[in-house]
Amino acid sequence: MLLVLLLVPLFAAVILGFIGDRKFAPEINIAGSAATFVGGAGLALQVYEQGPMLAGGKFFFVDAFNVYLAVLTSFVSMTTAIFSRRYMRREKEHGRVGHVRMRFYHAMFQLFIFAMLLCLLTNNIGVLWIAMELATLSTVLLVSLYRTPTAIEAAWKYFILCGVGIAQALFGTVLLYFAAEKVLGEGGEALLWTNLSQVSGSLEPTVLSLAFVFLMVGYGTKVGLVPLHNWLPDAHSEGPTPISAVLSGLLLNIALYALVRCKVLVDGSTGTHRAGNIMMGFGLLSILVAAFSLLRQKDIKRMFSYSSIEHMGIATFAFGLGGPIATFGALLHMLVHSLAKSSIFFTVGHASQMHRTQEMDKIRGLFKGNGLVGWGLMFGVMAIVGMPPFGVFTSEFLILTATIKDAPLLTPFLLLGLGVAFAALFRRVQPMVSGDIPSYQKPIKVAHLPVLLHMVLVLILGVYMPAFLNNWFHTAVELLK
Amino acid sequence: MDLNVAAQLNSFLAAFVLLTAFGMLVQRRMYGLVHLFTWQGFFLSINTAVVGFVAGKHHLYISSILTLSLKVILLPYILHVLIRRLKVHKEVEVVVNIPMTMMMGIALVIFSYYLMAPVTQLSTLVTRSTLAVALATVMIGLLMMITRKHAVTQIIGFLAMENGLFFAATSATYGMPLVVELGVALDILIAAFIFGIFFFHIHTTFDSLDVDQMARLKEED
Amino acid sequence: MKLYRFVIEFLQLAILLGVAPAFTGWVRMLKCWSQGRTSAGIFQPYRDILKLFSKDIFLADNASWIFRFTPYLVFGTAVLAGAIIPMLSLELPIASTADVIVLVALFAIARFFTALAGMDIGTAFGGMGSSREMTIASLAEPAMLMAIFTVSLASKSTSLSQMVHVIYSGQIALRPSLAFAFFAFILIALAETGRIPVDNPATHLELTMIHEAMILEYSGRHLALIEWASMMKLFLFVMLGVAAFAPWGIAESGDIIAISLAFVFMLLKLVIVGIVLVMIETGLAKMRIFRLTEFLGSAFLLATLGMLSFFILE
Amino acid sequence: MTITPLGIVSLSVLLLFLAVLLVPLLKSSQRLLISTSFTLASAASLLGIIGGVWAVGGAITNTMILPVGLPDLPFHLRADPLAGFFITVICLLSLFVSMYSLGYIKGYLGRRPVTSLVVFYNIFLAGMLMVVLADDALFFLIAWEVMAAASYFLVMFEDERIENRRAAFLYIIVAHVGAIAILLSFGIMAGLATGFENFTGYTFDAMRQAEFPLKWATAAFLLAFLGFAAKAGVVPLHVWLPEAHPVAPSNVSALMSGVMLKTAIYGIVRVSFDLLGTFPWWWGAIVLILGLISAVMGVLYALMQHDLKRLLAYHSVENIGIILIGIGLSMIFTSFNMPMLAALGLIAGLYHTMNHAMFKGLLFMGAGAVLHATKERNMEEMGGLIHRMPWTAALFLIGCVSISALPPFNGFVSEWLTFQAFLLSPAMPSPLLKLLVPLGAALLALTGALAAACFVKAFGVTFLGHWRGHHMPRVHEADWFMRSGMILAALTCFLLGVLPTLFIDWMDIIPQQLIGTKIGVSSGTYGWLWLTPVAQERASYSGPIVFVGILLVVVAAYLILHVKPGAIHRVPIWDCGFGKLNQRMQYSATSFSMPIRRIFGFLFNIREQVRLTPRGVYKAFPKRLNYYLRVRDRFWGWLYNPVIEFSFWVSRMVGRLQQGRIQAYLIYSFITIIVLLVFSR
Repeated sequence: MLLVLLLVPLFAAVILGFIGDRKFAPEINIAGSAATFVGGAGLALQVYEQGPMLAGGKFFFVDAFNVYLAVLTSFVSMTTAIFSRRYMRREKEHGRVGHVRMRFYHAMFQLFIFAMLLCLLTNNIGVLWIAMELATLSTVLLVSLYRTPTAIEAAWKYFILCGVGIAQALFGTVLLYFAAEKVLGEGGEALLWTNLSQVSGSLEPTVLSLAFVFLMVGYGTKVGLVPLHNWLPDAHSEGPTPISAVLSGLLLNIALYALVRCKVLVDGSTGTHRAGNIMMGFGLLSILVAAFSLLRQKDIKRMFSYSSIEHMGIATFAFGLGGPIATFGALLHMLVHSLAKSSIFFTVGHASQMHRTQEMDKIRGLFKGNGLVGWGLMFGVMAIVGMPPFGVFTSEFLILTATIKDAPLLTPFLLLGLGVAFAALFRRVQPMVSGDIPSYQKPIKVAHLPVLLHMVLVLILGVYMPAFLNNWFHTAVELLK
Repeated sequence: MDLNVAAQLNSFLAAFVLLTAFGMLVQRRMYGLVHLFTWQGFFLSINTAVVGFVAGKHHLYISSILTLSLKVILLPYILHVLIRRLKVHKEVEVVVNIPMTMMMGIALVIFSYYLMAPVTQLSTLVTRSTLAVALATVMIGLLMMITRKHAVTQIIGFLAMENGLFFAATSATYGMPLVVELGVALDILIAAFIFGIFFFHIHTTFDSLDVDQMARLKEED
Repeated sequence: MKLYRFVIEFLQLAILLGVAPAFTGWVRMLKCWSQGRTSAGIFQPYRDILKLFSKDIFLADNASWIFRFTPYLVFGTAVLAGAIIPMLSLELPIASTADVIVLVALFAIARFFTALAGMDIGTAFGGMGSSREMTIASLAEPAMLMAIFTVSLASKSTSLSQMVHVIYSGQIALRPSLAFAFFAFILIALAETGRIPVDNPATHLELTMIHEAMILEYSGRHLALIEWASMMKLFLFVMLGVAAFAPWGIAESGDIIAISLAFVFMLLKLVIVGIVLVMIETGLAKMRIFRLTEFLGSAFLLATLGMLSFFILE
Repeated sequence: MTITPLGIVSLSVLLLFLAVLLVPLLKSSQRLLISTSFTLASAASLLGIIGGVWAVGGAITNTMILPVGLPDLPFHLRADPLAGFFITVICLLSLFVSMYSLGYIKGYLGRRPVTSLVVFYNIFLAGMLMVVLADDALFFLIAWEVMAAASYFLVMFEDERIENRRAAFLYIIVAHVGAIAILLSFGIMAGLATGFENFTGYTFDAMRQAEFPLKWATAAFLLAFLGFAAKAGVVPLHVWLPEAHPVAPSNVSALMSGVMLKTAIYGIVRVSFDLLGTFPWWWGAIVLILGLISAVMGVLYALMQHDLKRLLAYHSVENIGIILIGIGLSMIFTSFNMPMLAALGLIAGLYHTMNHAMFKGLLFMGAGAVLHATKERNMEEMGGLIHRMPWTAALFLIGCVSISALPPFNGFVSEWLTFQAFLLSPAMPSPLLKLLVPLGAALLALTGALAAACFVKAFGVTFLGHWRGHHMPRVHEADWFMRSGMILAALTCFLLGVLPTLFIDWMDIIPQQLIGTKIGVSSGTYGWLWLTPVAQERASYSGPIVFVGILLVVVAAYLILHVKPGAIHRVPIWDCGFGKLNQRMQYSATSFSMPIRRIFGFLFNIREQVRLTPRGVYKAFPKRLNYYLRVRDRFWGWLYNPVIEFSFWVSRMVGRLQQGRIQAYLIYSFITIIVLLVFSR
């Protein structure tokens, strides 16, 4: 199962690297990611029955926390592949991408998925870092796919800032290893999460708290926490929409995952709540800054990438807060946010193709123009701003109430952020969906399945959570104590 | 050779690494930068080999060779090619004037020493004292990326940071596990190709490698 | 016994219907005298009403059923109110149908429909009258209730008979709160019954009309009913004031002597009130409509003072 | 499974959702869609009425736990008399409105698809019922927001019009802010209930059991009140209401203003009396004072409107104020431990809730009928409709009489009860309140009188006189569906007014459960005849006798005068011998309210300008006169605009972070590292 999960995308990447520009390439892309998803589901089943497991000579480690992210990743990448079929065909007709770039696009898409899955499943913190870097590098050129000046600028910023950030993370990892080998002896053993988490109590606190600073800055850059976030809006808004969807929906989750893993170690070692506090600080700052930036957006994808910053802030804040309910909420939030956000990006992609622009002032009358796009976008936004009965509300509800209990003084700021974000998003989205069809709007073929699937899932998670998911989360909460 | 000779050698090389770092900070000419970078990589690989010899860590030899081939031969070559192709071998203008930059660099060295002091207490390795130097190198690399406005110089600064990290790995812990080392090397390789491609894109779209032109995506109005 | 009480009830209604015009006539007569004119006699209002009853009706083309229904309703509310306010005896079987608040509301219904009738025809006068009437009422009603509440706070009840009972039982002899409330009541009564200085029942000059403006289009029996009802309203306000502030003489029990005695007392009071009213009306001039806010405001102030003094002084 | 009130009500909720699910099948034929789904809605409302009446009448409380929601926090449902009462209110009106909609919505056929309207209408009803049924914080909030979202889309229904969009946006913002506040208050209560060791703290039962320290209880109450006030449109959070209600389709405005606001009242009663239980007197004082302010401001602003539906919307603000007065008094009395009077206040408030639902629903339906017939919302253009649409006129008149608190209709009863509660204030120990509360009574009286003035204006200008517009459209009377809805509502108003004792006997269980005592509504023989809340000699009112009495006299007078009636001559209006009268000479809505505008001018933000274009030299005889008047809510300038400007200023400041140069970004991360390192060394 695990091998399927990892090798399929790799092979797919190789194959598509050669034939990625054929007519049937998108179908292959879909098939590959569907196979990956099947693998992920199987793995999840395995873990659900047998509990946490090590594989490949301790090289891979699968527990409740990362397996649910793995399933999520493979699922969203599958739906994104389905979406990108129609979308990229359209882009090709518009002549925005040529053959070579199509090939490149498909290959890199699969490679990116591989990198993320490796990130999740590996047991070795060093490899985690490598995979993270790989994920960055594989998307850098996808961001600049259109070769417009802004696209290149965005990609450059993405490359440099994330490179610098990730370098810090490596330094942190080195320090971690430095502390670990005192306890576990040298060699590969000392970087294995399983061993580290067992002995975290006896790791050297001073070193670890230093290491955490570097890891925080490093992975925080990739999570897109303010003030390390500046690359994110550019990168997410300039790339092709499927990539924005996976960047916003998945990559941020992965980075947060890495951050949380490290936080657990550090907390275990220092015994204080400092790491948590740092994360809460970053989270709160991100929420506020992102919320207020939302007010002044003109580009639709840029706006939603800011909203991603905000939601990552919420999740980080919740993880930093700790405690059963907050952590539960944070896990749920990662799940529903990536579902809702990617589906929003799908609809946004179609909408901007219908109007041949990403400027929100030009996008009008989606309800009448294309029911799925219009209502999909509307409900997606309602979900993302945390209106019931969508899942985001449930997670925010848990996080907020937990905050009232543990950090009542921070609640006003949290609420301020949420309120402003709500107002800003509605202010922009309402005119886009409503009203009459403008003359320049062109009807297009849209991919119904991904949007419907995601929205239904988000809706269901809002009113009903299946028992197995619940157990997962609870075990995960136990892990992150 | 016995340990303290090795230690001296080690710290000697560390001093050289730091020196090259400073050199890059103040160097104005593009080729000069590349040369300094090459030297830094060279010292690094030597140092790695020495440490490997002293500590009897044979996988350090591999990574030493890796460093040699990558940072002393391949990357400088690529940079050379690019510079020649893109005709950017002119004076590199800086944001902050040189003495100021040097002041900051020195401040950084002190800071990182102050920061690493408690950590070095814990270490028993011969190489422990060089950890501060490693951090300083990283920081100076970052400072360099901040103070230069040229894509190539930024990349060089980035690579310098990478060097610092590598140095930290060897000096703090006698090197990371081999798999990690290989992975890192691989990543750097890919990164090298990517920025190679980038230089061309940037050059074709902005017909210069000055990053100041790339400031269109912004919020303020 | 029960039947006997109903007899009293009807007696009271008869007095209401019978004496109200006479009282109006008395007031007009006094006014003529005070202005040195010869009066048409105290019974002139009866003649007017009878004459109007026998006349045909000239109805505007676009008058709706509201216009024709209003006079009966106004008349009805007046009569019902009369059945509730104790004039002769407290032994009224349906007195507890309504307390003071309901009384005020009854007058409000009449006003509401009169105002609608004023707008029904669609002349400028009608609308003007309705607008002014409702404005004045909206200022007068709170003051009215405040005044009444002061009394009912003292007597721990809003039902009139109960108030009278309490006053009889002598718990509240000579209270400042009641004095304040009484003055307030006088001012409000002037406003509610459309007397000078608020309104002038005698005028038909465009700019000064309020009540008359609303009923300008009425004729024949409709007009008769309305005139009669407004006479009753005047009479009822006197009775209300009497019951609330100077009930002495009203029979507590229901025997003949007491009742007849009460009747005499009532006439006496009416005479006095008439004189006072005329003195006021001849003494004052009609106000501009926007001066009325001050007039009614002071009424409200007095009433409030009364209530405060009830809490502070008693 | 035995049949319980809760079962019946949840069945009706299911029925509503069924109606939603049917929509995709029926979408193709809109006419069929309308008839089926609104019939289903009516049936569901009937079920709801049965369940609600039963729950209250039988004093039944039963609960249910659904297997959905979070596994550790499934949805809890609970139907008790309080909930039952509100369910009855909601379903009564929704029944009438659904019948009305059968006719009203047909007006859209051919103009635009009504699918979304139908869908969200049913979801909206279901949402309101769920709010009342909810018994844990999560489910309550979900239902609350579903209700809000559904009504948002209903306001957005005609989305090509800019004012609809503005109104909907304003509405959703205020609603969501309110929801957040409610969430916080529930969070506080849940936290104090169990301290978040597990999820059970979120259930209302846990909150009932818990004992709250005053500080936290106050915070919870204030937050909850803020949230519910935002929904109820209490001044100064009312601004969304006069925007949203007019632009929504009239059947929706009837529901929003008639019952959706009442869910907020439900929330206030539930939180303060049931969940928190004990409270200091000044909570009640806050509710009372805000109620008074809303009542007076609401009616004054209503007087200034000339858009019929806007006027009605402002009257909702007023009536919510009156309801809150009753509830506030009840809270004060409760805190002074005077259960009897507290019960009186609560009954007054709840009874007015029921009444307002009825007559406001009726009025909005009537306004809808007028809109439907004339395509016109501006009263200045209307007039004389009573001749064209007699049914609507008569029913609208009943609504006007009821809302103006005139006997024998229902508005008067609740206002009378409120007055009684006021007059009992001397019993209170606090001297301050003793002095303040009577003033409150005076303000209430003022409100009533102004309301009467306002509805004389509304009815008079709309239905009486001549058509004021330039050319009169072909006006048609409302069809029988719409009429039947209005007739039923009017009938309910009448019954509630004439036989209050029966209804109050029925709902007397609610104070019994919340406060611990009931008010003896009726005493003595023929008890049902007299409404004597406190004691026979204290105060009494008999709706039937007032009604019958007036009727008798009117009939008698009529008969007597028609023994030998003089003839009636129809003649043109007397024009005082001047030129012919035309319809522009009539009093208009603006001129009607002019005196009041003068008197209370300081409360409004008025811009008034008169421009004369003189005819040559004769200033006295102008050729043309332009009159421009704009009356705006002062609260915009006081409260809302500053907030908006401030947030945009902040976002401008924040925007500077993202200033485009990569060096700057690198500096950020550099500084971040340094700071963190120093901080964690």
